[in-house]
Amino acid sequence: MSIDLPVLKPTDFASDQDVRWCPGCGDYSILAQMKKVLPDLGVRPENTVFISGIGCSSRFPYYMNTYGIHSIHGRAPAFATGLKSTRPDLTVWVITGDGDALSIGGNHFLHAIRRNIDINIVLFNNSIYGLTKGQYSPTSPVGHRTKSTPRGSIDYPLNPISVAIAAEATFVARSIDVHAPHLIETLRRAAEHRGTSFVEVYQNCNVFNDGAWDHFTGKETKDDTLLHLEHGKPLVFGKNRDKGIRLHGLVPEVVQLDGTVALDELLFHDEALADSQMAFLLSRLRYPHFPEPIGVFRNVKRPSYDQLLNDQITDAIAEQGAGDLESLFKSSDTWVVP
Amino acid sequence: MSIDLPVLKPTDFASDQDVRWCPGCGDYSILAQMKKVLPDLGVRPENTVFISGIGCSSRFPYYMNTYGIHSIHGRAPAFATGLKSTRPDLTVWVITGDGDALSIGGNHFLHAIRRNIDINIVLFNNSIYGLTKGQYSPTSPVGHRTKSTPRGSIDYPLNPISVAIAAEATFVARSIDVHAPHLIETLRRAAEHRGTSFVEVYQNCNVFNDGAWDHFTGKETKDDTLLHLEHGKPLVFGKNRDKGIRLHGLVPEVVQLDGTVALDELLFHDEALADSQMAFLLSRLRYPHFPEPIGVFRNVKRPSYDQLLNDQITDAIAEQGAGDLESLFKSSDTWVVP
Amino acid sequence: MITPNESFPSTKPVQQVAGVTVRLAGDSGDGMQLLGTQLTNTSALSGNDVATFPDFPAEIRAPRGTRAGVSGFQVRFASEDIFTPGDGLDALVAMNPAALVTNLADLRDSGILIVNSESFEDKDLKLAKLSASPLEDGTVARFRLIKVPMTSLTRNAVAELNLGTKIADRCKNFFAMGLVFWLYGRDVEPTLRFIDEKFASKPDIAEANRRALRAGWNYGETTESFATTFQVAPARLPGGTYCNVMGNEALAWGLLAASQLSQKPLFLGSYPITPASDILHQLSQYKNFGVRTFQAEDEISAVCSAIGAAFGGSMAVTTSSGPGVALKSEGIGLAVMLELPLIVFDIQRGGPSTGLPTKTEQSDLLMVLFGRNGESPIPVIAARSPSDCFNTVIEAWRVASRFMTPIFVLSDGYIANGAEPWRLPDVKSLPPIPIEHPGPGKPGEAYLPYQRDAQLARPWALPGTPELMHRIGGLEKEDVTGNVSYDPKNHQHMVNTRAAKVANIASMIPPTEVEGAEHGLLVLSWGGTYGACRTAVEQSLQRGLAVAHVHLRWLNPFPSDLGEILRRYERVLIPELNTGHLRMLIRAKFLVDAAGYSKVQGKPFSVSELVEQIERLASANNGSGSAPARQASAATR
Amino acid sequence: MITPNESFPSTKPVQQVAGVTVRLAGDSGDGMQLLGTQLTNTSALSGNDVATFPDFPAEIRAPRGTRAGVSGFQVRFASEDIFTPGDGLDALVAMNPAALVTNLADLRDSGILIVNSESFEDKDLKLAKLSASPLEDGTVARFRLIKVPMTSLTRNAVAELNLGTKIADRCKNFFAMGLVFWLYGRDVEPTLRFIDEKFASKPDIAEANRRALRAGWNYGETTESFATTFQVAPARLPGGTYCNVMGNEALAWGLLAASQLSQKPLFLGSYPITPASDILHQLSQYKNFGVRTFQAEDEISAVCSAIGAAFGGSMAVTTSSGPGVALKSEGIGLAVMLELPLIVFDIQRGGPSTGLPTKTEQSDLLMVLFGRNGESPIPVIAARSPSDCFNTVIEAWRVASRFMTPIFVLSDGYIANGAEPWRLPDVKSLPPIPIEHPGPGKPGEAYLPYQRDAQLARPWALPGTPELMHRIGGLEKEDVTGNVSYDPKNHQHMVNTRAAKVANIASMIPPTEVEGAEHGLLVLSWGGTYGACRTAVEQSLQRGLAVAHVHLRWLNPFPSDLGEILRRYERVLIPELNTGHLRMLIRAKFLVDAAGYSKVQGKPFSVSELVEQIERLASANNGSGSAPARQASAATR
Ligand SMILES: Cc1ncc(C[n+]2csc(CCOP(=O)(O)OP(=O)(O)O)c2C)c(N)n1
Ligand SMILES: Cc1ncc(C[n+]2csc(CCOP(=O)(O)OP(=O)(O)O)c2C)c(N)n1
Ligand code: SF4
Ligand code: SF4
Ligand SMILES: [Mg+2]
Ligand SMILES: [Mg+2]
Repeated sequence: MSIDLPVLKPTDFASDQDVRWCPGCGDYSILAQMKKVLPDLGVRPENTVFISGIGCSSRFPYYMNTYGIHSIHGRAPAFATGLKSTRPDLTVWVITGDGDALSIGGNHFLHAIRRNIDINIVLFNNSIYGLTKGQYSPTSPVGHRTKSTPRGSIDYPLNPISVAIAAEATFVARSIDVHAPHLIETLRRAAEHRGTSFVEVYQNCNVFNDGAWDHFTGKETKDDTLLHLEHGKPLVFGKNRDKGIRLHGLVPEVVQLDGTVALDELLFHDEALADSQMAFLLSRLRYPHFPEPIGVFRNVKRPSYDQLLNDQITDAIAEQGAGDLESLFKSSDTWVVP
Repeated sequence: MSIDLPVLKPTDFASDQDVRWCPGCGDYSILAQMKKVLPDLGVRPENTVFISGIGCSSRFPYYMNTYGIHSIHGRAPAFATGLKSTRPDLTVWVITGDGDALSIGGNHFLHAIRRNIDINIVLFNNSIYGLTKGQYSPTSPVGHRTKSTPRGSIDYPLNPISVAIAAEATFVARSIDVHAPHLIETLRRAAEHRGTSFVEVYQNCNVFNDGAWDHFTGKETKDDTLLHLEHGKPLVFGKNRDKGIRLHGLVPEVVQLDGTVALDELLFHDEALADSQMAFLLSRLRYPHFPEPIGVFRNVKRPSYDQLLNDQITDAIAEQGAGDLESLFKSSDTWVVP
Repeated sequence: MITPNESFPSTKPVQQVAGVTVRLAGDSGDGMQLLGTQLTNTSALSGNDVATFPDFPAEIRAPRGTRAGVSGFQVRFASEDIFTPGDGLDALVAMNPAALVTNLADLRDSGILIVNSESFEDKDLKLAKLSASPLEDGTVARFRLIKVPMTSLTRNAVAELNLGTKIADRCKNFFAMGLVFWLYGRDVEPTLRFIDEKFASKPDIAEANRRALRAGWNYGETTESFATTFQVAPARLPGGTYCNVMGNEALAWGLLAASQLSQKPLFLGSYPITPASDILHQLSQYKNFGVRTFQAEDEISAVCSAIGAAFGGSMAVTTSSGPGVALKSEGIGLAVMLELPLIVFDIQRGGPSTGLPTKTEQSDLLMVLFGRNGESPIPVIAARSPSDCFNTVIEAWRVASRFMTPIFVLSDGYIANGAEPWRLPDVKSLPPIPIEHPGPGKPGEAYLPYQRDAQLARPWALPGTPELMHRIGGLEKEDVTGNVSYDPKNHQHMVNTRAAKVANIASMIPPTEVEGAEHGLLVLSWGGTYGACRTAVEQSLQRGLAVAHVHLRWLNPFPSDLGEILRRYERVLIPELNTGHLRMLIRAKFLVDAAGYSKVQGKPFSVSELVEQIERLASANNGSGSAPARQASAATR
Repeated sequence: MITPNESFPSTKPVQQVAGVTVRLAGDSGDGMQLLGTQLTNTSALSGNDVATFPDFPAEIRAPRGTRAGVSGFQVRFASEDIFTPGDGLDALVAMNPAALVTNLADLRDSGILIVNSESFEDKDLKLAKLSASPLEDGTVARFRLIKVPMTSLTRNAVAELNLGTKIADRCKNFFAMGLVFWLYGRDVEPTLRFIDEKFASKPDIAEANRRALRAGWNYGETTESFATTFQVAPARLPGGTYCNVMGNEALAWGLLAASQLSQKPLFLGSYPITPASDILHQLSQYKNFGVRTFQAEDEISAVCSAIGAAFGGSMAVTTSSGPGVALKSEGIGLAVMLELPLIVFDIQRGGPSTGLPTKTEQSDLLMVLFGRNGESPIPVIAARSPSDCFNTVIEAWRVASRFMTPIFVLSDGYIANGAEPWRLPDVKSLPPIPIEHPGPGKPGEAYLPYQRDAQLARPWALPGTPELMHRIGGLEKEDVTGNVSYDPKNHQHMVNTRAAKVANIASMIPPTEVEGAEHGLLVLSWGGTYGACRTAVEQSLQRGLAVAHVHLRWLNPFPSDLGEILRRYERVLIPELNTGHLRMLIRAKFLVDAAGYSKVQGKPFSVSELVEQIERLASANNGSGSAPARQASAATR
């Protein structure tokens, strides 16, 4: 679609502000990949808006040469809902963190997703509160020792993908800060989806939670710890693609593809399945018991909130005619004083 | 367990306040059943606390002769968390509505459940805002015409059971206001579970959303529209128990038990399954495509937040000794001025 | 206009009166609100000035017959123009014992008391927690009691239709209506029309109600209980077309008008709460006006969504009441920093906390002024009556869009649910609200979103405009560029600038109107107490007291001439339905020893109590004048 | 105590000085905060009075070498007792160009400027957005510049350990420390001890740091750059055992003490936010004191969980800063209605909105007083210095538990992160905080949760107590019974009672201390500006001006003797780090024409600017005295 538009470069989306994340922060890579994706979407910078909450990740909009709001903690989806409902012509991105989206912002996250407002939510999950210097977050594992949990966290973590699916999400995906090509592809697909697209990105906070995702990024380990979801394909993983996921009733199990198991016994991924139990089941696959899926978990069609809202406006005008104050006022019992 | 305690009667739990719900409101039945359950739990009224938010349903605590807080809109789980964390000796109930728990209170609902704080949350779901006189709620169906949606709601509804399960719930159940014995049994089991117990109760608001659940309460229909979940039993329903639920891959289907299908081909309910996908799948069964499950969806063990918190206190004292101010102050670099 | 004489001519002698105050009280199920609305509209249609005050029970439907379940509707109709629904009642209609005992206190001596004599059985008394019947035990001695066996009379009236007693009894309110209409010579035609429309689908119900109405009318005409009927001549209102509006209705219409005058699509982000919900309900019906209503998951989302819409170029509005407004504090603080136009409504109710949701109060003023972290100045404007909401809203949007600022509009439960006649404006003649957005910028040239105009307003650049891309946020921003800045001097400058911008609004406020004496006592009021204060001052003037009245529409900034006016008077009295919010602001700013009259009872002021206060101070004023002003209180311990 | 002479005897001439103000500035990575803390503690240990002012960058770690990344730590140590970290700097250590240019303005003429000469390469200048080196272009002409090739000197010092340059360079701050310690004759022993502990697991790193420290010391001793060292004699502090405390630390300790004195387990419901987070961190380490800390999902849950804990009988606390406090408004309003004890902390930061999170301000006062719907009175107390937090917290809990009310405790970023010596209290001698709970009630007898005592406090009945079962909530309650009540008179009575209860707290406030002259100008201050105001007044008194100082600990209620004191003075000056919050309250309540001095720059007052203001008014005071007081402002446009 971008062909008939003046071609844009990543630099066209870079603002003049110096980037102020810690050296080595995973946010840099996400920023870089985003700048690479946007030119391909055929959307001009002036028609693109980035809205964030508060957190290191939420500094993101300042670095984009687009319109943007660095709003308040946890509320970005609400701002985005108001903007997109009234300006469906704009492409709206929400940039958020694990604390911003799932702790203080959990409710807006749920409701944006269930309404299926046409925005793209990118959650930078570093399993820590970065900006406030290292308290545990809703995605921190039990036992995690942080400034606020010297004896280890006792809060059972939330699974962002599971929550999004239960909130009736129409597009859910996961990627990793340093897996550039995969992240680019994931962001692109999120942008193309109409309705709320949710992308969880594993992001390394090298200052307060360094190495949280090493097992997924390590050259040695990543092939065995990650499961690349491909629509219509069986769930196969491993350096030599010699392992697969099979269902035993409703319980998934890892099987060796050593010839004793046929490919078609494996679970096949169907991101377009109307029912959400497949996507949910995939979201339950967690390291170390299973490889963790990355890619698109779910991608189904449902009219977006902004579309339905604006349709009602159009219908109302079609049925009742464009509103006229004079006649509205007169429509109630009136009387004349000479 | 109640034997060695003075026997309590339902009336022991009734306060002296006149009940002020609309005549015919489903809340009356829930109140009646709750009063019947409590005496069997062996917990004295003075050790029982009801905490609610705001809404018709949230008037509940005033009618109970226990301790209670009629708090603010949507926040009941937060009050309950503070109370139970500091007073594990108390039995704490949260009474809430579909708006109170899922709209303004969605975030506290999520986090109370994922922490598995030992409280019992009873959600009166009438799919409407009762107290504010009839706006649609997060459980109202798309197209629902209410005071605030003259052209029909465009918000895709939340499934409270699905959301609770995705929030890592350890106990999830559903019942119906007028099915007295079933409601009593469900409340009893919720009370017995350690950790957050979540019970959704279909409740009729005969003023602003009358008949929302008729198909589940109607003598004629209820056997075909409801699926009674029983641990370890196959999913069978119908007036003559002649229908069942079978899995086709991950997709459930209704089958006639006309002899062509053997019972053991059906899906068997296992409320204790560690993985939550079974419970989630059951939560996706919705009328009219499927009968809707009532009873216990999920019931697993996980240490409760209050228990873990108080264990850390005990351990700390055991390891460091009871805190002593004198030595704490002295522990930092000090000097003496003569 | 059909006059009573043409429709149901009454043969009894007619007594001319200047005005009448009637209250209809019964079970929330008894349809008192409907009865009251009909009486109001009919009176308005017959040219009276009217003012109403509905009083709902807190519960949706408390058990029948209980005190908690009593629903009341007070209406005053008069031949002079009036500003309040009246103090003492000339007549009270009580459908059951609970309604009687909870309302009797307001009925003036020898006032007319109409009761349904058949609803005073033992069971009814028990429900009302009464041991003896107030009709027998002397409770009602001071009044002109008229016992009407409404139940059986209504049943008889509709018997032929044999609909069963349950439905028949539902017609009781129309019987009562007929009786009241007869008593005050009201035209029944509009109500008959109303019945036809409302029950179009149920013709037999419609017929039953019609018969009940007639039966009630005939009862008044035929029985001996009533010697005379009362006639209230039309009021001398300015010429024009009128309709009867409730506050929240006028408010919604004002928003529609502002939206059209500024050619900005209206966006409402709201979460239901009494008494603000009706604004959401009403606006959600105006989709053909391009109005987008968003019922948010909570108030935080409501205000934030509105800010998002404002960024996109909509006329953004958010509505709520006390507890919800408190939740919006943080979001509103961001709007102050972003300097985007946004209208925030607080339809005040009784507080603190959940308080008295269905009652009225003015106790949110200091919250809307100061309830945000940091230095966060916001203009505040308050409506003074139901119909005044219309112009208040238009003015609010004119200022918010001109100065690029969030603005608070205050109303209250009394205004929101009260009704009064409103002269329809000539829509074409309403002055437009011009709003400009900067056009495309120059490639490569950085856009300056915080470069201000003479009024210190920043430009409203909309997403979609080429080369105006910019980022705004809650961190302090650098002057002109809007970039994040931690520079101390810049922070001071921005704090001062945001304050100066709001102060500049005073330049748009017309000179303050002073009613009454040039010296002596000045009564200073704001918001929904306008009617009571104005009436009290007029009455006091008639009694020859040196008293004047100033009613503030703007609470922030104050009109520039206010200080000078205050100094002209020896004493200042500030009556408020709170513990003295405006009083504190006035004393701090102008160092005048303003006295306060405080009432926090969930009820509006009565004219008489204000007159009393005025006399107290006005006379003290003739005396030493040096008596220290004290905060009087309506408290009775 | 080891004196410098015993450890590393310096052979150079020693110059005695009364006090010294030093600022250490470098990259956030350079360990300036550590260096500063060591210098502070060592000075305290050697008997000086000390005051510190750390200044963090807003970003966690802004890119190396940039201005945004500069982290500073200012410490003043003196032989007299001091109340501020000082205005002008006697010495500035700048580890790079960015640190130099962002801090140079505060260095007094001919002050000592120590720089790492090897960090002024072109690349460094570029990072600091400088075209020329400030060392060459005359920028530093007015100062005593001492260029030290710290990088290579440090590398040499640790060369033998061959750890690689990366690690070697990390020791630079210890080299700088050694140099500063030498310059001011500080004892290096404690720091050597500190190094041993901190790097116990990494002996070679420890050794490297030790060598760097010595190298720095020797450099001072051997090079010609320094003619003399400076000696600051011990201060004459009251006898006792001292330690150095930061505000948030003293606050956490005060909470522990209050919890033990009242025998109530401490519960903290909190959500992290700068600059309050450290309180959560600290308390979470005191589990062996029975402290339960709950990191909530948001501030609303934080305050609500605390209220739940209070209902259960805990000492309930919630901590936050501006934006978080705004979110708690609704919950706090409920606490007012429930009348449960609760301590709410607002560690103020720069606003509005997200504002300047790492900077200090006093601009939340009006929010905590009025930021709730309805009539919602709450007592407010403010700490005046880091160590004062300890007693303030104990007093707050004494009042909250005695009067059954939520209470606000105000601190700010300056107090929270600042440090000063604190004389350890004799824990045994701290007066207990008696708290009573009603015992079991009588069967069948309804419990009366809102029956009040002489002070109007209601009983604190705990769940678990037989026959005291009761329900509380946010709807207005009936006097005595606590049942829901919509009765108008009852509402008025309860509104008045809640206000009267808070007013009664004045009876517990000791007589106000007035420092200085009996007449003339009164400087009225509150919160963290105590030190600057007190010092400024003392200096002005020494200059013979008629000026006095009153510092308010209680902002609501005011001490009962305040009005009388205010009237004794011709002029009143209220300096605040806001636009005049206290000033408004004082003018409104006492009708005194108080002048304000307002500074909103995210920075504390300097003593000199206050002295200037005092002179302005004190002299005006000798003159006509009738000049209208105006709100001065530190703004420079
Ligand atoms: C209302 C409010 N509460 C708290 C804060 C403090 N705060 C800022 S960011 C943050 C959490 C950041 O964590 P996350 O969302 O994971 O973002 P990250 O910094 O890790 O990218 C908190 C608690 C705030 N700014 N506003
Ligand atoms: C902060 C706040 N916002 C809004 C309201 C108004 N309000 C009270 S109850 C309610 C919703 C009630 O719906 P639900 O929770 O389903 O309870 P129900 O009345 O249906 O039992 C609302 C919006 C309030 N009391 N407080
Ligand atoms: S603190 Fe962590 S998340 Fe924040 S910028 Fe630094 S590395 Fe990145
Ligand atoms: S409004 Fe509905 S939910 Fe509320 S009391 Fe009446 S019937 Fe029940
Ligand atoms: Mg994070
Ligand atoms: Mg409901």
